[in-house]
Amino acid sequence: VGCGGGNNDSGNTDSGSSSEATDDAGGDAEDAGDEGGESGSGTYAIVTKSAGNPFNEKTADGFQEVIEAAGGTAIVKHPEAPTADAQVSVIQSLISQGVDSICIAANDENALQAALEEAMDAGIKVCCEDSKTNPDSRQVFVNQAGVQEIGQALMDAVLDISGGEGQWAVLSATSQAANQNAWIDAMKEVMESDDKYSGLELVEVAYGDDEPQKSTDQTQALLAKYPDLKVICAPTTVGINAAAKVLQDEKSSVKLTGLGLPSEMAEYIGDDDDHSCPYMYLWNPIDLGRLGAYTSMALVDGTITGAEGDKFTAGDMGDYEIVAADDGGTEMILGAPFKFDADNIDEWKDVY
Amino acid sequence: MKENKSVLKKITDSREASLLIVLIVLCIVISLRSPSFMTLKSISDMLKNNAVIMIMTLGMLGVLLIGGIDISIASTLAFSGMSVGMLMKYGMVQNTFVLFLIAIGIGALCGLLIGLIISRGKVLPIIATMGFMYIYRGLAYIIANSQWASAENLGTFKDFALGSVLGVNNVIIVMVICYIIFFIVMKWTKVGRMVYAVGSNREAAQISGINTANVELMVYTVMGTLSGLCGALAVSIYSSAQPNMLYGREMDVIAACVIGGVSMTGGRGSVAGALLGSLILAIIAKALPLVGIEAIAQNTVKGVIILVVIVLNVITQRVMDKNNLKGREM
Amino acid sequence: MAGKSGRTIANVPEKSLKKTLFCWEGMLVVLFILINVFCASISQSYQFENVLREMPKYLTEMFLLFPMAFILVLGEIDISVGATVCLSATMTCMASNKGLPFAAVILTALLVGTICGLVNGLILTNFQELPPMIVTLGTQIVFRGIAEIALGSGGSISLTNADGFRMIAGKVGIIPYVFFIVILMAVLFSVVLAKTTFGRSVYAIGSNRLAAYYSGIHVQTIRLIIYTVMGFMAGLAALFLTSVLYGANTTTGNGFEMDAIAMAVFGGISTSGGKGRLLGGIISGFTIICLRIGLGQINMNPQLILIILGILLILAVLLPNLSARLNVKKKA
Amino acid sequence: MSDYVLELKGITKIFPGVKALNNVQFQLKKGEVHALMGENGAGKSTFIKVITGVHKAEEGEMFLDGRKIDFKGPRDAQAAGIAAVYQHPTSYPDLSVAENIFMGHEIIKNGMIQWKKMNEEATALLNQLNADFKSTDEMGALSVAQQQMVEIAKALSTNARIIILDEPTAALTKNESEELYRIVDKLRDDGVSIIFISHRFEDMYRLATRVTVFRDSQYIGTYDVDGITNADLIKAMVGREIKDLFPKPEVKIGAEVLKVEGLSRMGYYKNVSFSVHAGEIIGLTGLVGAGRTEVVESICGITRPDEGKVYLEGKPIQIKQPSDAMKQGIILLPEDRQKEGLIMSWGLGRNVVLPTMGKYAKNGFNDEKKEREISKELLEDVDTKAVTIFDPASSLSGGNQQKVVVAKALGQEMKVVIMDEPTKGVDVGAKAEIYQIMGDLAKKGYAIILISSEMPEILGMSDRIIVMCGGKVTGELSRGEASQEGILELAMEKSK
Ligand SMILES: Nc1ncnc2c1ncn2[C@@H]1O[C@H](COP(=O)(O)OP(=O)(O)OP(=O)(O)O)[C@@H](O)[C@H]1O
Ligand SMILES: Nc1ncnc2c1ncn2[C@@H]1O[C@H](COP(=O)(O)OP(=O)(O)OP(=O)(O)O)[C@@H](O)[C@H]1O
Ligand SMILES: [Mg+2]
Ligand SMILES: [Mg+2]
Repeated sequence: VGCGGGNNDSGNTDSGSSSEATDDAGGDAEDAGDEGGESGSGTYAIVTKSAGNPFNEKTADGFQEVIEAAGGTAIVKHPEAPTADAQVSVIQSLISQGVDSICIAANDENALQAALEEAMDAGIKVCCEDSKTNPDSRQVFVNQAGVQEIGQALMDAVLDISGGEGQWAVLSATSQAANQNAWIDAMKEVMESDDKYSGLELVEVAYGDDEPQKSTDQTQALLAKYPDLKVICAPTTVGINAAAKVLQDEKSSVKLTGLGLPSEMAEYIGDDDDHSCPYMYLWNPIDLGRLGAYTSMALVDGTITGAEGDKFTAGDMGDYEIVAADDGGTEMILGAPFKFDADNIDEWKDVY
Repeated sequence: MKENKSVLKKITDSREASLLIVLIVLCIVISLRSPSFMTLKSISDMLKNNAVIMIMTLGMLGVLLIGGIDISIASTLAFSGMSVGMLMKYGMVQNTFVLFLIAIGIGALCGLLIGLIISRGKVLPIIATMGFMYIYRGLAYIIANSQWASAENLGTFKDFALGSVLGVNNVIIVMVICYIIFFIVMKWTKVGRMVYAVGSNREAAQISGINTANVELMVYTVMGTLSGLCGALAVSIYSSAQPNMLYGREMDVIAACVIGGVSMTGGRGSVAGALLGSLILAIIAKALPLVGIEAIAQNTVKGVIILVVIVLNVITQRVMDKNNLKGREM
Repeated sequence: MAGKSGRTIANVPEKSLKKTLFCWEGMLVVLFILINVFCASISQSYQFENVLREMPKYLTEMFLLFPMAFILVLGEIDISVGATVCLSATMTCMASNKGLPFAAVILTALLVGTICGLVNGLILTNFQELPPMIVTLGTQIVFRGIAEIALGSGGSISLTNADGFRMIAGKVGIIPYVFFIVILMAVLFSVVLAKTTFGRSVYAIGSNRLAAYYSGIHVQTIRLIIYTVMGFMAGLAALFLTSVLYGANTTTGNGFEMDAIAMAVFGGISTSGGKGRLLGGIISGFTIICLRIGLGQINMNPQLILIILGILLILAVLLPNLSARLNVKKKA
Repeated sequence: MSDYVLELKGITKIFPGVKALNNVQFQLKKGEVHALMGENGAGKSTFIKVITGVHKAEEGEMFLDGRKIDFKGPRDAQAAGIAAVYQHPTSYPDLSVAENIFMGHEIIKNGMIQWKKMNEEATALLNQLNADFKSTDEMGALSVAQQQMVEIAKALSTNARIIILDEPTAALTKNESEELYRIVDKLRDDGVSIIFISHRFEDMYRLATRVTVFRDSQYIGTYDVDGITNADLIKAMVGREIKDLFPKPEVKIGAEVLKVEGLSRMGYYKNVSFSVHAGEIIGLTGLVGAGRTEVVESICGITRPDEGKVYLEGKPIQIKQPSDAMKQGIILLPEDRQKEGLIMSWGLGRNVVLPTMGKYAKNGFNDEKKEREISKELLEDVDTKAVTIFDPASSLSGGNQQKVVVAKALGQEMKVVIMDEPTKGVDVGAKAEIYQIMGDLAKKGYAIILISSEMPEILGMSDRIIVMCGGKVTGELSRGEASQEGILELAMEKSK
């Protein structure tokens, strides 16, 4: 399994370096660093955002692989619908089963609080991956990439693709999607922060509700409304896919970037005029799942408590430190977003 | 003189005509705010992007005409679309035509099963199709096995939605063909009139020798067939097959019919009405982003427009009835 | 006393044990027990305490089941309730975050729900020609749309102070308060539907609206009341849902209407009106909840659970139909 | 070769719970009009449906031109030249008249329906019947009589050799019936054999040469119409003698109870005024579509009048919906008992107490025990032919259903009872009983409005007769001065 997506990947970390990294955590940590051992024998659950989504599936795969290698039991739970309501039932069920930890990609920041508090009261360790809950309902957030870094990367991509100036637009999921909004805000901040972006004009943030049909409508509307548009940035997998298709089919001069799944976008990525998307970003979901698993295990065996400054070694992924997050909670960052372009897309499209 | 009067009366009397007026007014208002709306390309885009809903509206017309309902269509679509996507992804079938046949076949089987449960098992349509809504969607997820089929996997299949004949997109051609077939069948053939007969008075239809159970079976099978076709179309149009395709969109299809004047108790409705109803919804979807309504308010506006259109329909109907009464001599 | 021709008409209901036991409700009780035995056998965690603990989230849907049963008996349908729950939960959180006393927060939940129900009722009674399904489809989009606007960017709201909600989410021993309230409401609604003139009127309307109207039943008033109560109960559901979520978002209450309808239908309440008893709906509601909890605990694929529910739903209607047909054939 | 075009022997038909036909027989000669009579529920309609293949008989055989036949379904019967106009209209309200006529045997060329040709042929058929509507009109917008005419046109359109008419005159007035007689005569002259079901003796005398009587699902006999008497027939049908068909009691007319003044509703009726006194039976008559039903529906709050006042015992009253009317003591027994009068799936008991259940209820809870007692009493009062009060209304024959509708009105103290066509499709025996009840009510001091299109009934039962035409009251006649001719003249005022 390829795991080179994360830039933190420091190659084959030996066990020695891992005990170094966790020296402040005492005896428990020794065990944890000990490649599995007894600490891995518990039951660890991962709760995804929705079923039937390859990204979520890969995350779960990564999670499962690490847990099982450590001798633990991994439970992968998809909610029945992509809503917080449905995740509540899933969490309740996991509490009943008496799992040791829950690693969750939250469909809503706030609406899982009661359920997750109950879980933590029951002694279950809770961490989030992919999309976080509010600080009260988690111990730590395994962030796939810092908001700031994503904003920076996307903004630079827009700058680069547009050639330094011109109109650009955002095609987002729903106007309420928290992480989308955070990234868009981060992009806006980046744009203000430096003069080199002054030639760029953000004309509209459109929302395609993560529906192919609506995203298509929105893309076509953008093209119709802004004849001088140069770049569309779609930080959502469904949106970028729909937009890529529209642009490529129409052989439009407008180019695209954003966050997308390599397997979905392979057809559209390329440097020439035949392709609508020169490059885009994403992180490695498998690594995300793996880091979630290591974090879960570290939380369960007490290596970390989720407090700022805690450090631990995530198996062969290297050392991680827990830092303060913008929302007042804590998080750890998997790495910078990974760039997919014409050169590497072929090797990634079959992975996820 | 008398002729003129009757022509005028015909227009004010017909629901289709009043819908056409709504449609024209909508178009004018939108074009004023966004001139690009009325271009050929924009309309062609709109038709292509709404073809799936528009085609399924035809099937729903038949279902509603006999007083039934089918809320499983989006699931059937996802199931057939996903099947096609997976067949391509794993390279089992590559031929576009064969894939379309397979999708249509899957849809037809899905519809046939629903029809059997409803017509032979005497299960109420809303219950049966609610059950199948879960079942077919679940099957779509299961055959997907957490995979999507994406543009890359879809090879030449996705080219179907790009191709055109005489400058008209293939998808739109398929849609137009469906509409023409339905128009002819519903208006000019015995089968079509049987559907109306069953919806208008089932008992009478039975007595006059129509096998109502078979008509029911046929209608649901046709609905399923169209959903299956739309599954393949949707995959081709969006170059992507995901198990949650068109989740919840069956309601749009039903709404399109009702806006188009199709009665939910059966017997009333026409292909022209279905066309106008689904066009109105398509235009709303197309226009909301164009005319610059705040994204966050778009759903509310859409809902309000639907409510206003159906209430207006009732009010005009009432005024029309009243005028008719005035005309009656005492 | 006999008629002029001396003919007498019996008026003593024929009571038979066999009939009571073999009615749909009787079957459902058996099914309920079987499913519980089944769940307990497949999942070690399927214990009384756990089941009760997992229940509150599902119980909020039961609040919707009761008035939905009335609406189905009327021969109508309301698919806007999920959206009503969403709007009401949103407003409840907002009221709570404004620092209103908890009593006022409760009132907000109920009031918003009631207003939504009233809107449905007013449209439906003033434009009787319109099918309820399409009207409530329209209001569904609008209610959720308003919630979206209110929630604004982010689409989610969390309680800044959840004390009041923690309180109503409390328990007596291992039994959550909401359980008692559901039972109370179940009794209340069942009795009204089965025993009162109001309930009888609802059946009359659902069986033959015109005849009911000609017999002096206030058809439109009753419809208005029922839709409004539906809204009120959606508000109540929103209140308890908030106590399970400590917040609300744009997807809150998604699909609740279908769940409520499925419970009712599985309980023998026909969507064509005039048929079924709420008791059946309640037993089937608990049956479905237990099945979901049990299958959830063995971590079954959620889509598979939905497929099972879909099959059960169809079989619940299909089997009695088929056996009735066989009986007729046998008799003939 | 047999003498009979159609012959049935030993037919038995069982419905779940009822034996609708028990070993009955029937012979139809070529070119004869054969009346089929019997009480409500005797099995006439069922018999017809067995002939046309709608129902399959459990036992018995059927011969067409002496050849044994076995219809699999209605289509076979159609193909064999048998057409029927069923008792309950089998029309398609949403479709055009032409489509109704040709449903099932559309004119088709190359798989396409020939609308133009179909409309032409439909128009020709309608002209033949002197119809006053077009083949493109929507069926649902026609009056009952007009719809009946379409049904007949439908039977004609198949060029049938045997035409069966199940109570075609039930919804027709005298004039319209005359029109129908003419058509039947013509068909018979053309060699068509006709089975004619009716509860009206005049139909039989006027048309039929032979009459077959069924009673209680059994065959009683076949008689020549020549030489048969009313009394004989009634005895055959009912199994007993009915001395007085119109038992109008001598009642002292009391004070004015209901007064209607200048009532108008646009498009339906205009400036209608009349009054009813206690103990009085008012006959409200006119041609079908004269607006009678609409007037009384407005009085009872089913619809709202545009103008006019209603007074009860001298005081003006506001009635917004039927319950208001009932509170005031006015009740309407609606014309369409299946759609407006009864809940067919419910037991009789529940149906009977539906308007009054609130009265017996305690704090809103139904008192089922009391309801059962009262409904038993009421149903026995009107002598309903039922076994228990739990029998569903759908299991009763038309006449008995009508009695249940009447019973609904008896459960409470009423001042005004309005009966809209209470004897439509009701057999003689039941008719006499309904008249009896009507008389009893008048004796008790009720004011009664009887809407009817049947002359003998109006003349036999009313103290005063009000005639409507085209939505207006065209005259008022006292019992003494009324005659068939006088009424007809007023009823056709407009067309003059
Ligand atoms: N489809 C049916 N299912 C069950 N019972 C039926 C059905 N049709 C008729 N019956 C019963 O069969 C008996 C004969 O009914 P039928 O309609 O033939 O009587 P009829 O002589 O035509 O009476 P009427 O003069 O009122 O029309 C009645 O008891 C009726 O209730
Ligand atoms: N040709 C027609 N087109 C449309 N509606 C008609 C026609 N003829 C009658 N009607 C309907 O019937 C109404 C009056 O009929 P109504 O039923 O009140 O009369 P009626 O004297 O009681 O006749 P019936 O014996 O049919 O009950 C009209 O106002 C109209 O609603
Ligand atoms: Mg009959
Ligand atoms: Mg009338």
